[in-house]
Amino acid sequence: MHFSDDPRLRVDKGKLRLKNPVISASGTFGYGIEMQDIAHPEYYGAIALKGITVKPRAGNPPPRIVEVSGGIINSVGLQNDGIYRFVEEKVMPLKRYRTAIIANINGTTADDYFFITDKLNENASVDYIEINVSCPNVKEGGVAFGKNPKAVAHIVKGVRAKTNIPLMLKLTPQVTDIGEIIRAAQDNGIDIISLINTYPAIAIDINTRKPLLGNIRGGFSGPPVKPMAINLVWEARSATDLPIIGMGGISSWQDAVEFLLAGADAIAVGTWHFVEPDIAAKINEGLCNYMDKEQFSTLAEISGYTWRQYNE
Amino acid sequence: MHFSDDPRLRVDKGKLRLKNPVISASGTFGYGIEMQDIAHPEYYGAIALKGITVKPRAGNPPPRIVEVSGGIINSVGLQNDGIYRFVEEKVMPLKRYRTAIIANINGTTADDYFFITDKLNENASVDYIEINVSCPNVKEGGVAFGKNPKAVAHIVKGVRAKTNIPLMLKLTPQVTDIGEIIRAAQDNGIDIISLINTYPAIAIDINTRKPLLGNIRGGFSGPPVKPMAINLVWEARSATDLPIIGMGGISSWQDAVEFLLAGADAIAVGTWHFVEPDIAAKINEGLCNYMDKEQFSTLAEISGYTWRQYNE
Amino acid sequence: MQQITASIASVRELGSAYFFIEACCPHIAKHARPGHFINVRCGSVLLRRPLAIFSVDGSSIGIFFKAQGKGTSWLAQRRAGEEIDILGPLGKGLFDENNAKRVILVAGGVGLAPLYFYLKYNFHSGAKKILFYGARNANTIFFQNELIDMTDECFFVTEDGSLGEKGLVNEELRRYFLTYSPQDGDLIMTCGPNAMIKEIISFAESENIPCQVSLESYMGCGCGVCLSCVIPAENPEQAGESYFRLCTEGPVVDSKKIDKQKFFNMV
Amino acid sequence: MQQITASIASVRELGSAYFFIEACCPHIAKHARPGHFINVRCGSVLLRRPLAIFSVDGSSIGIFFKAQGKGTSWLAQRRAGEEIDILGPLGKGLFDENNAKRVILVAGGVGLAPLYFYLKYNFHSGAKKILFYGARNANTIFFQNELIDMTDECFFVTEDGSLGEKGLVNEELRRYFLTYSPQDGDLIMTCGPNAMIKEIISFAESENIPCQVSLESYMGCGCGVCLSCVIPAENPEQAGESYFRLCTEGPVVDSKKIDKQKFFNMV
Ligand SMILES: Cc1cc2nc3c(=O)[nH]c(=O)nc-3n(C[C@H](O)[C@H](O)[C@H](O)COP(=O)(O)OP(=O)(O)OC[C@H]3O[C@@H](n4cnc5c(N)ncnc54)[C@H](O)[C@@H]3O)c2cc1C
Ligand SMILES: Cc1cc2nc3c(=O)[nH]c(=O)nc-3n(C[C@H](O)[C@H](O)[C@H](O)COP(=O)(O)OP(=O)(O)OC[C@H]3O[C@@H](n4cnc5c(N)ncnc54)[C@H](O)[C@@H]3O)c2cc1C
Ligand SMILES: Cc1cc2nc3c(=O)[nH]c(=O)nc-3n(C[C@H](O)[C@H](O)[C@H](O)COP(=O)(O)O)c2cc1C
Ligand SMILES: Cc1cc2nc3c(=O)[nH]c(=O)nc-3n(C[C@H](O)[C@H](O)[C@H](O)COP(=O)(O)O)c2cc1C
Ligand code: FES
Ligand code: FES
Repeated sequence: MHFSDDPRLRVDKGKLRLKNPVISASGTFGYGIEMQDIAHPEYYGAIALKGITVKPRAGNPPPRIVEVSGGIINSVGLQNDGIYRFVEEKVMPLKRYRTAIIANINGTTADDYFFITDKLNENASVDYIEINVSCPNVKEGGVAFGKNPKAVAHIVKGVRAKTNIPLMLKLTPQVTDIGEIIRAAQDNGIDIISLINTYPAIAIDINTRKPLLGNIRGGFSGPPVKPMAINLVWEARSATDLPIIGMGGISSWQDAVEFLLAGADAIAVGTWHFVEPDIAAKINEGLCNYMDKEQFSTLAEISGYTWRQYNE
Repeated sequence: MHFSDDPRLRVDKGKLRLKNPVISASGTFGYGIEMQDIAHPEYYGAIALKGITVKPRAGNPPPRIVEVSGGIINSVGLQNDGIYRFVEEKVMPLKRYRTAIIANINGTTADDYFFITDKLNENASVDYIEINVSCPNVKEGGVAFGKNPKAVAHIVKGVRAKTNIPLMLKLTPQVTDIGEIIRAAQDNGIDIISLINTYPAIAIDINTRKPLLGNIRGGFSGPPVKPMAINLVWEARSATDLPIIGMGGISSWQDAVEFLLAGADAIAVGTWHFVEPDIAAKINEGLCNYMDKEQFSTLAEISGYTWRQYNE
Repeated sequence: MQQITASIASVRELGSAYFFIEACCPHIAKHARPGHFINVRCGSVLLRRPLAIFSVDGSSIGIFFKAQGKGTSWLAQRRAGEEIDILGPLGKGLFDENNAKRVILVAGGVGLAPLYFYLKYNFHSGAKKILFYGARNANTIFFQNELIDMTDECFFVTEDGSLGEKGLVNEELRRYFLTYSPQDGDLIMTCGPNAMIKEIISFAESENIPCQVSLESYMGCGCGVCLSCVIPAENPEQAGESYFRLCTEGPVVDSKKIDKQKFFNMV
Repeated sequence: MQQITASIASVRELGSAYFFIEACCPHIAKHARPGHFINVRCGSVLLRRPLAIFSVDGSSIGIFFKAQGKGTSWLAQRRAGEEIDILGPLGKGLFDENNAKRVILVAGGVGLAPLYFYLKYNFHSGAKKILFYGARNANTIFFQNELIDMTDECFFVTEDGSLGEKGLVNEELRRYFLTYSPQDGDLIMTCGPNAMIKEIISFAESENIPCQVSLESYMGCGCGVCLSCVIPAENPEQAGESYFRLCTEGPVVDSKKIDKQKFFNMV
């Protein structure tokens, strides 16, 4: 049996039910099958597909990625083919694998979110909908919604009204009080909290005196954001009992454990896919060994362990 | 002539007048004289002293510092001897050096800030007062004020009423909209904006399952935060014409230039003091060489250069 | 596509910060075609660095690169017997001579890499092969004998005239065609700095010569999942296709596929 | 205090991941006193790593350390002729025998370093010197001949009994004093793991023997500016003095200065 299928790794909290806690973060694993030679979709508890919008989007002008300070800044800007081609072309090819599918949905208006949800609900082809209100790389909507509890409440409520598919909310770290956003979402029917998206960031070439990214600003991710992400997971755990998907800078099974101890129920890997494409398998293996060594028999015992020492 | 005294490096914008743009960030250079054998106070345009409070403070339980993800998390918690011993014991010894002195003031109530300002105003021994509303390491006040525009307005207004000493506001990066905080401060008489303080962060030891810091949470700083800090300087520049002191992860003269291009008028070095104590001298030297090479004759031409390309 | 910890068979310092490394990776060696690249993990640098496959020898592949920054400098310091972590072969758009009768190859600097592989791989093909290889000076024109062997005509061009013609490789190409005008069945293949590529493409398109170009861009994954490496596309069918991924639709593309105006503005 | 790029004179691997390095730094060598430490930049690790000065030989100093994590492992891989960036000498609280008649030194593992320096530095002093040096096993008891030479009595203690007495060094100390009871003019100096230090301090204080202890803590600057390295203080005059900086008020402090309850809870 592959580690990824070890029953001890099952996640079963509220609406979050996964065979293992490792998720591919949206935008960093395409549509799940591109890298199957080296990173098989079935290594994952779930795969979050690249963010989609109602209409096709060109995305931002390149360069779209730059490596700085031990991490990367990206400004992809939600390039995608739109919802109409999504189910047929992106979801279907992944359906035959034993992994859950998460659609990451985006909008420049609240109605965009509702519209996409309608479409996804019609054919019920995805297992989860992740409402992305935290993309720093689009001019309208995106993170502007995620910073505003009222907008979050409105969008979550509207999406909830359209579907019974379990709903995740993807949060931006760039807020004053993440608890406020979480409560606004929870009051309106969100099922799962997913955090963090990238930090707004800029890098400038001092010789050309131009920003390194075509779009000036991008989103910072990778190992450097981990300690801040752990803090936000801790804060999220303090704000809600909902299942939490923790991410931001995970590059090893040790990092995954740290997120779990801080309060995450599952974790997602983003940037590190580019460095070690087989990271999901490695994390699952590491988690199994950790559970052996530390005599944990369920993942739930690890989730929030440290948080509970100081909060119960 | 030492590079630090090169007249081209002078900063002269609004109330910010320094012989060169390099400042020691509060809390990372003690009271300015401890390291004079290797980092002479006169290398600096200004020295921001360790944060002070009305009464002496014990600070947080150790461990207070931990190295993670290429940066550090600290939870010093404003250990200091209080305002009464401050001027005599901390400011006076530094007075004989040709550098500006910045008092970094902190409070658990707004009145604390007013009280300290009164004391500082009485003997007018410091050149600037930096109102720190962004310390993540104290239970009351600190960053709680800095996240709330109303609290910021109230504190700045009260402090302003007490003194003509130029006032800086030290901002936390952990806010939804830094412009909102800046405007609240500007409307109430702030002279200079200083950013960023540290990011709230947590690190957990997966073997002991305990946080690595005695105080659980600390503030993240050092090279990893730079791209996010550059973004916030850019946003601050978009929100105000006041002089801006940029900091967060500066470890070289190249980093300093990047902050200037993004909109800073001066810069501060924090964490990197622990790595290269003579960093201030190196930055001033690097800036002079850069100005030669790129044919800049004043620092003001560099400040905001890149920002202006996209905003004017 | 495979991720492999490959043992380094040899490292040759070619001078002027250029290096040639051979690494043992049977699967990649077996499937490699001209245009394919690998993505190499370079020490403490985060993102892998893309490098064209330069040659295949049995179960080893060769790479030819210049130590530019942190990543390639790390690579340059490897020694035989050490291991490197490689992802490859990557890329789907490859150099493809099809039924071309005369293939004109234009290489600038390390842009020689995929073209060298093309020449070696298609040594016995029917097409006539003419190479223009430009570099700063004589010290940075490598593999001269092999290149002369593998081509029908071979022109070296250096900026200072220290070897071959003096000037830029695109000028030399233009001069050549002034004498020997374009023919049916001509095909240009090119790889090199963007300034050069720009000239080559305009020339090829103005003369109606099909042109395959191997481009570069900042890459995240190299495998099509991150959408970082994109190039502006000519005549996209819809907005989602305004940019194409260089890593999976390239790195070699028909020049017609590129929105030249946008692309050259960008670089 | 000086920051210097010091050339490494020699690197000795002592076995079991213990190393001895000598580096040339005349200023530091000249001013070094027992208890002083240096702060070493260790490759790509951010914070400098504090290490006690173990010995001084002409214009060189010696350090004796165990490769524990990233920083010390990097250091262990240095070679003679390479350079390291050192800050030192650091510390103000030092080992000081004053008018002690009998100095009892208790070392655990690499905690030997400052005590070794004390012994060497004070070789000709009037005090009688008795060393208790504990380690896991015979392989990790180093410098045996030198230590025997420099002391009046020298006890090696190993956890597995493979050299000297079997057990823990604090037990051995206690046993010694059962036979030879404390005298006026006794002074204990100790450095080692916290578990050991705890025992030594309780013993010393219960017997009313003055005790100088060299502590460790996480350090930021090593120079007194960051307030990271603090230790809980006994009887602070005011809140601002509840903790003292180990880097400038230590690393050697009188055990009476430490709030033992807090400190041992913490470590
Ligand atoms: C498909 C492809 C094939 C290539 N083949 C070769 C080759 O055969 N030989 C060769 O010498 N070079 C080749 N390059 C260029 C090579 O990838 C860069 O020189 C290398 O990435 C520089 O990395 P660095 O860390 O040394 O330099 P850095 O200091 O990181 O950057 C120097 C420059 O390299 C480029 N670069 C940096 N990171 C990336 C990245 N992730 N993706 C793409 N470009 C980047 C940028 O233009 C940057 O300005 C190829 C590039 C691509 C895209
Ligand atoms: C004043 C003083 C003198 C010392 N003298 C010696 C000596 O002579 N020989 C010797 O082998 N060791 C000595 N140490 C301990 C030595 O500093 C640590 O072993 C070293 O810092 C570990 O770094 P690392 O990167 O190898 O390990 P890491 O993996 O970073 O950490 C391993 C452990 O080392 C300690 N540590 C890490 N960073 C620091 C830091 N910045 N400051 C203090 N401790 C840290 C922590 O307890 C940590 O758990 C001394 C420490 C102090 C404070
Ligand atoms: C290239 C790239 C593209 C991304 N695209 C999306 C996206 O479409 N939707 C989304 O919610 N998050 C997107 N993200 C954010 C990631 O899903 C993740 O939240 C973030 O990168 C932090 O995790 P990491 O540090 O492990 O990368 C993207 C990140 C990267 C690096
Ligand atoms: C050990 C330590 C102590 C600090 N103490 C203070 C303080 O007392 N007052 C304050 O405003 N900022 C304090 N800071 C924040 C720094 O002044 C600075 O804003 C931050 O570290 C970011 O800059 P850097 O990345 O260059 O360190 C402290 C930072 C560190 C690392
Ligand atoms: S590099 Fe990631 S899609 Fe091309
Ligand atoms: S290590 Fe900075 S004050 Fe002691």
